Amino acid sequence: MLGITAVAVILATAGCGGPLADGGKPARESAAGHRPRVVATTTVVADLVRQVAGDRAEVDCLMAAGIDPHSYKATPRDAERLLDADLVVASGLHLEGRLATLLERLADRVAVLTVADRLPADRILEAAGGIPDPHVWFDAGLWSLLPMKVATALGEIDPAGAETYAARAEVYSARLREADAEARRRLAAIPAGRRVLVTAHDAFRYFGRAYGIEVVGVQGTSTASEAGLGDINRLVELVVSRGIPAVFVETSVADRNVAAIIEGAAARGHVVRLGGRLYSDSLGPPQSDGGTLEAALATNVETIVAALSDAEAAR
Amino acid sequence: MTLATFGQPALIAMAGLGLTYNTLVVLGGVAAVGCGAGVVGSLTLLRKRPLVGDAAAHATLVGVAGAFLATGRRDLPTLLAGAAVSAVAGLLVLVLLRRFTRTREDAATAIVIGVSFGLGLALLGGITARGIPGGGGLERFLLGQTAALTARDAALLAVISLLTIVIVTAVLKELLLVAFDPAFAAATGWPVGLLDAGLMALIAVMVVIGLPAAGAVLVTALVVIPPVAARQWTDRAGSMLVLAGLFGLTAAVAGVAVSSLRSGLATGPLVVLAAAAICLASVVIAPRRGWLARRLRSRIRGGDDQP
Amino acid sequence: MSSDALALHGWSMLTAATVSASCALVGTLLVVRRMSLLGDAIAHAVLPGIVVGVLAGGRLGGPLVLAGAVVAALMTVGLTRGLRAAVGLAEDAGSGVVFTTLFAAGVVTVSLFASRIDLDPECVLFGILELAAFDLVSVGGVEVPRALLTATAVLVIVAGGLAATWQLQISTAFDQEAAAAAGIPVAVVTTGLLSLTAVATVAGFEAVGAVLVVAMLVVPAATAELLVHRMHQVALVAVAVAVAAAGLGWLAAWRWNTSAAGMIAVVLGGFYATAVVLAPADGLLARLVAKLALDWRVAREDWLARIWRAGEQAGAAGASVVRPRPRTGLERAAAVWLRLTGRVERSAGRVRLSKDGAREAELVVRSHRLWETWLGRHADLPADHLHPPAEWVEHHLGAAMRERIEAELTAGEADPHGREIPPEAGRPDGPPPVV
Amino acid sequence: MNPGQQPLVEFHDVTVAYGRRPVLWNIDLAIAEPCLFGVIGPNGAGKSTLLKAALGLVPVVGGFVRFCGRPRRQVQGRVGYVPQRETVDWDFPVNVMDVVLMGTYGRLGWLRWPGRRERAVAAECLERVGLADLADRQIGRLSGGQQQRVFLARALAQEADIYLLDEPMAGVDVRSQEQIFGVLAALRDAGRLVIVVHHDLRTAAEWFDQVALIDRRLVAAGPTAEVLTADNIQKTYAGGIELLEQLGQAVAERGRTE
Repeated sequence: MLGITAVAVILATAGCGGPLADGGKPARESAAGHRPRVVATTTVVADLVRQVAGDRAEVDCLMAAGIDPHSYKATPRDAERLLDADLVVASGLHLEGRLATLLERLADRVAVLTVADRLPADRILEAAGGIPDPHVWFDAGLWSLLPMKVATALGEIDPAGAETYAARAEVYSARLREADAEARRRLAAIPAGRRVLVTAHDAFRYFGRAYGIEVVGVQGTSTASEAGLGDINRLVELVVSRGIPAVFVETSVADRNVAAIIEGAAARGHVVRLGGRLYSDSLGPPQSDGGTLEAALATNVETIVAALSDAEAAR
Repeated sequence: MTLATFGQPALIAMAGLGLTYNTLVVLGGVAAVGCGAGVVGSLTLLRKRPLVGDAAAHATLVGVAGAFLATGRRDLPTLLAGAAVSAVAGLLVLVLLRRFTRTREDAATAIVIGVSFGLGLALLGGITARGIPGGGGLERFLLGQTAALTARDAALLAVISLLTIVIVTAVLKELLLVAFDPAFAAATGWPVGLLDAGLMALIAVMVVIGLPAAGAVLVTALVVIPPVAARQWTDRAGSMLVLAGLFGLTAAVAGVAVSSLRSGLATGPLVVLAAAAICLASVVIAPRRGWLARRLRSRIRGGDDQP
Repeated sequence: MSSDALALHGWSMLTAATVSASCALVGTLLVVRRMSLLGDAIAHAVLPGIVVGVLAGGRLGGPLVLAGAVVAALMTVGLTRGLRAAVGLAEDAGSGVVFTTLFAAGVVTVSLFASRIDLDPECVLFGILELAAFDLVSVGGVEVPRALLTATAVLVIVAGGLAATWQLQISTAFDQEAAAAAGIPVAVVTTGLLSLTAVATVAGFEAVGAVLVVAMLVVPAATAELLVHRMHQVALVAVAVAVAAAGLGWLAAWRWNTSAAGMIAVVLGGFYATAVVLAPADGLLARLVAKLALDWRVAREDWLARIWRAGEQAGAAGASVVRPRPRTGLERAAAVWLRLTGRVERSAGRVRLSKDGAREAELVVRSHRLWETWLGRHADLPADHLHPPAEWVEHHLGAAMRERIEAELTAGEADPHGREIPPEAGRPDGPPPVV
Repeated sequence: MNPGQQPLVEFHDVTVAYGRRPVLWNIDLAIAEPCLFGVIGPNGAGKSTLLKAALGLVPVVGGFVRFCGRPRRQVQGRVGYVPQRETVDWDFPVNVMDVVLMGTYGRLGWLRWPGRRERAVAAECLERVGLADLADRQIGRLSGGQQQRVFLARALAQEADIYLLDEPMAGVDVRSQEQIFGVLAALRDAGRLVIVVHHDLRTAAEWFDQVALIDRRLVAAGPTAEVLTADNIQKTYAGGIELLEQLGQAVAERGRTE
C-alpha cells in the first residue's frame, strides 16, 4: 500500500505541470504576447492596479470579493500565484496579517510594491497602541497619490509601457481627486450633529478624517480579536446618548456585533436603523455597485448620506 | 423581538443596577449555556469520557462550513443546525471506531478531533479561496462572539439549555446507573448502548449551543471545568449536577461582569477563566476532597491518605 | 510551471513531510501509552507561551517563541499531573481543565495586548505552511525555507532522542510497573518523551496549526497499528504514512485550491479509513472475506461429509437410505461447485465421491467423531448433546489437533455412537459405497 | 413460579467466544430446584464468563440459556446480579443507600424515582447485610467487605427469584464472608436459587448444596458431595485445559487466515 502511495506521490508531482498550465489561468507566454503578470493582495489594491495598467497587464487578485483580509489564509495555489508574478502589489501596514511579513521576504525574488508604505508618513493614522491604521483607501484624496507609484512600479517590469502607465495614472489620479471632492460635497449635506459613523470594525478612520465624520468601530482596526461586552456597551451608550439614527455593517465582516448594538439601543428606547452595508476591507464583485474603489466610495457615501440625513429615522 | 416589549420597569431596574440591556442578554444566554453544559458535562465526567465534548466541538466546524455551502445562509440557527449534524456525526464515528477497530479510545477521540477539524478547515479554505459571497466571518465561530448575542440568540440558547436539563433530569436515574455500573445496568435490562448514545447526543447539542457563547475551543471548558469543580464539594451525584450547573452559571455571570467593565476584554475566555478560578479554589479548599484537607489528614494520620 | 513554483511545491511538501515525520515518531509512543489526547492539550495550551514569547520581543518561528511554547506545553503536562496528585483527578479530565484554561488565558492576553503585538489567537490554530517557501535563508549557498530548517532540526532532535532511548521507551510503554521494577527510570523516560512531544508539536503548529498537529501525532500511528504489530515497524510505517499524507495533502490542496493543512489532515483521515477497511489481518474487508471463506469451506465440507455418511449408512443398511439434499443456498452452491470440480460424481441419479472428495470428507468425519469422543470423556454432556458442538468443531481441527486428541484416546476406539473413527491416513478399503 | 416444571436455569450447549476465540465450550447444565449452587474452577476457567453469558453481557455463539424455560429478556426482573467488586469506580459520588436503591430501578422502569416503598425495601436489605448504620456513607469510604455487602444488598433489593453472584467472597474478610454466606443461605431457605462463582475449593464443600466444576468445559455438576471427588477435582484443575486452549487458538487462527 505504501509503495502505491509513493508512486502516486511521484506521479502526481510529475504531473503538476499539466493541470497547472491549462488550469484556470493562462500561462505567462500565452495569447496576448508578454503581458506582465501582477498579483494584488486585496480587491482594493487590485482595482488600483487595474485602473493604472488597463489592458497592458494581467491583474490577478489574491483575495476574492467579500473576504476579510485580516483573516485571509493562503492556499498552495495562492502561493504559486505570488511566486509566478512579475509584480506583487500589497496594501501594507499589516492589513494582510502574516502574509505581509512574508511578502517582505518575497521581495528578494519578485518585485513587491506595498502601496501604503509609499504614502507620506505624516498622513498615516495611528490606531490604539501606536500601530498604524491600514485602511487608507477611502480617503480618495490620499489614495490619489498612489496611481503614480503604481505606474512607476509597472514601468520597471514593463519599460515599454511606462508612458502608457504614467498617462493612465495621471487620469486616474484626477478622477480620484474629483471623487474626493464629490464625496466631501455630498457628505456635507448631513447635519453636523449626526455625522457619526458606527461600524463593525474601525475601517473608516481615514474616511472620517477626510470628510469630517466621526468614526466609531465595535472592534479595533483588526477583526482578528473578539469584541468584548465592554465594547458593545460603550457603543450602545454612544448611540443612545448622541441620538445616532443609523449604524452600518460591512460586506466582509460578520454583522452580529452590529445587530447586538441595534437591539441594545432599542431596549433603551432609541430606534437606530441598520443604515446599510458598506464596502470596507473588500470591494464588491466586478460590475456590482462596489466593483471599483470609485464606485464603492460613491455607494458608501450614498448609503451614509441616506441613512444619516433621513429625518424620519432620526426620530 | 426585543426585551423592550416586556416592559419599561424591568429595564429601569436593570439600569439602576448598572446593567445594560446587552449585558443582560449576554448574561442570560451564557448563564443558560454554562448551567446546561455543567449539568451534561457532569454526566460525561462520571461516565469517564470528559473529552467527547472536545471531539464534538471540533467536529462542528465541518457542519458550519457545510451548512453555509448547502444553504448559502449564515444566520445562527442554520449554522447551528449544521454544527449539530456534524457534531453528532463525529461522535457516531467515534462510537463506530470504538466498536469495530482496535484503535484505543483516546486515539479514536484524537483522530475525530484532528481529521474533522482538518476537513472543516479545508472546506472553509475552499470557501474563502473561491470568494463565495457571505463566506466571510464563518471561522469566527471558532472563538465565539459572546458579546454579540442578541435576544433571539439568547432565547434560543436558553430554551435548548433548559430542554437539555429537563431531559437529563428525566433520565438521570438511568444515566447515573449506566455511568456507575454499566454491567449491572445491562444485566437488569437497561439499554446501555441507547442511553450512552443519548448522552452523546446531549453533549453534542450542548457543545453546539456553546459555540456562539464561547467558541469551539472554549466550549470544551464549559463542559469539563464546572463538573470537576463540583465533584470536589460533594459525594452525591445529584448535588454534583446541581453544583456544576451553579458553577457554570456563576462563571458565566462573573466572566460577563468582568468583560463589561472595560472595553477590549473578550467575554468568552473570561467566562472560562472564571470557571477555572472556581475550579482552582475547589481543588484547594474543598472540605475532605480538597488538597488542603488531604494534606491536613495525611499530616494527622502520618502520611496515610487512604480512608 | 515555472521553476519557482516547482521549488515552492517541493519545499512546502518537504517541510510538511519533515514536520509530519517528527510528529508521527513521538505519536507512535503516545498512542501506545494512551496519551493521544496530550497532543490536543498541548496544541491549545501553548498559546499563552507564544504570547509571552512575542511580548518579550520574539517573533513567530523564532527561538524565544519556541521556548515559550515548549515551556507552556510542559506546564500543561505538569499541571495535569499535579491535579492528579493533589486531588486524584483522572488525567483526561485534568488535561481538559488545564488546556482550556491556558488557552483562555492566552486569548485574554492577546485581547489585552492586541494593540502591541501582531498576533491573533488563530495563529495557533492555523499554520503558514503555504507561505513557508517565501521565507528563505541561505545554507551553504542553497536557499532553504526557514521553516524547513526548524523542522529538520526538530526531526533530528526527536529521531535522535527516540533512537537513543528506544528500548527504554518501549519497555516503559509496554508495562510501566515492570519497567520500574527492572530499574528503568520511568519518570525520566516519560519526561523525555513529553519534552520531545512538546518540541515536535510546537514545530508542527508553526507549519500546519495546532489542531492539525493532533491529527499528525495520532493518525499515522493509529493507522500503522492496524497494519503492523511490532513497535519499530509501527514507527516506520507511521513515518511513511505521515510523509505520504503530507505530500498528497499538499497536492490535493493545490488541486482543489484550499487549505493545505486541512487537506493533509483529511488525507491522513483517508489513510486511516483505508487501513480500517483494508488492513490485511484486522481490516473490515479481511474479516468479511474470512467469514465468507469460512462459510464457504464449511458448506463444502458439510456437503462432502453428508454424502460420505450417507454412503457409510448405505453400506451398513444395504443401500436403502435417503439421498442427502443440500440444506442451504450456500450448500447447494457448494454441491454444484464440488460436482464441477469433480469431487462429487453423479451418474444415473446416483452420487458418489471421487477419491479426493472421499478423502476430504473422511477427515471432516474423523474430526467430528474424534471431538465427540473426547468431549464425551472430558465434559459432563449427555450423549445426545455431543453432536452439535462437534458439528461446529469439525471444521476447525487441523491435522495436529486431531493427532493430539487421538493420542488421548484408546487406540481403535469408536465414537460415543459406536461408529468407526476413520484413520488419518484414510480407510484402507476405500470410499464408502455409492448412494 | 414454575408451573411447567422447567428447570430454574438451563444452559443448553452454551459456547462463548471473545472475539473469535472460544473460552467456554459446550456448557450443558440445568438447575431444577432452589439451592445454593457453587460454580467452581481455577482462575481463567470461564466462571465469570458463564454468569455474563447467562445475563446476556457477552454474546453466546452456540446454544442458549433459559430461565424457567424462557429467554432472559422475559424474566429480567427476576434475576438478581452481583458483579465483581473491581468492575466499578468506588470513587463515584453515590452513597450506600443510592447504590442499594439501584436494585429497585428495574421494577420502577423509566421516569419514576424510588419512593417511600423502595426506600423501605432498600433499608431492609441494608439491615440484612448488616450495613444499616452506613446508609449515608460514600461508597469509597467502605472496606472491601462492606463494599461487597452493598452490592449484595443491591441485588436483594431487586427482590429476584434467582441470584447470580460473581466472586462475592474475593478479597473479603472472614467476618464479611460469613455474613454474606448467612444472607445467601437465608435466601435459599426462602426458596430462591443462588448461583455463586467461587474459586476456593475448601469453603465450597461446606457452603454449597450443589456445585458445578468448570474449566472451559463443564467437568461435573450435581450435589456437592458427589461432584467434589478427587478425580473430578483433578480433571478440573489439571486436565484437558491445554487442548482446549490450543483449540481456541486454532479456531481464532483459522478464522483469521482463511
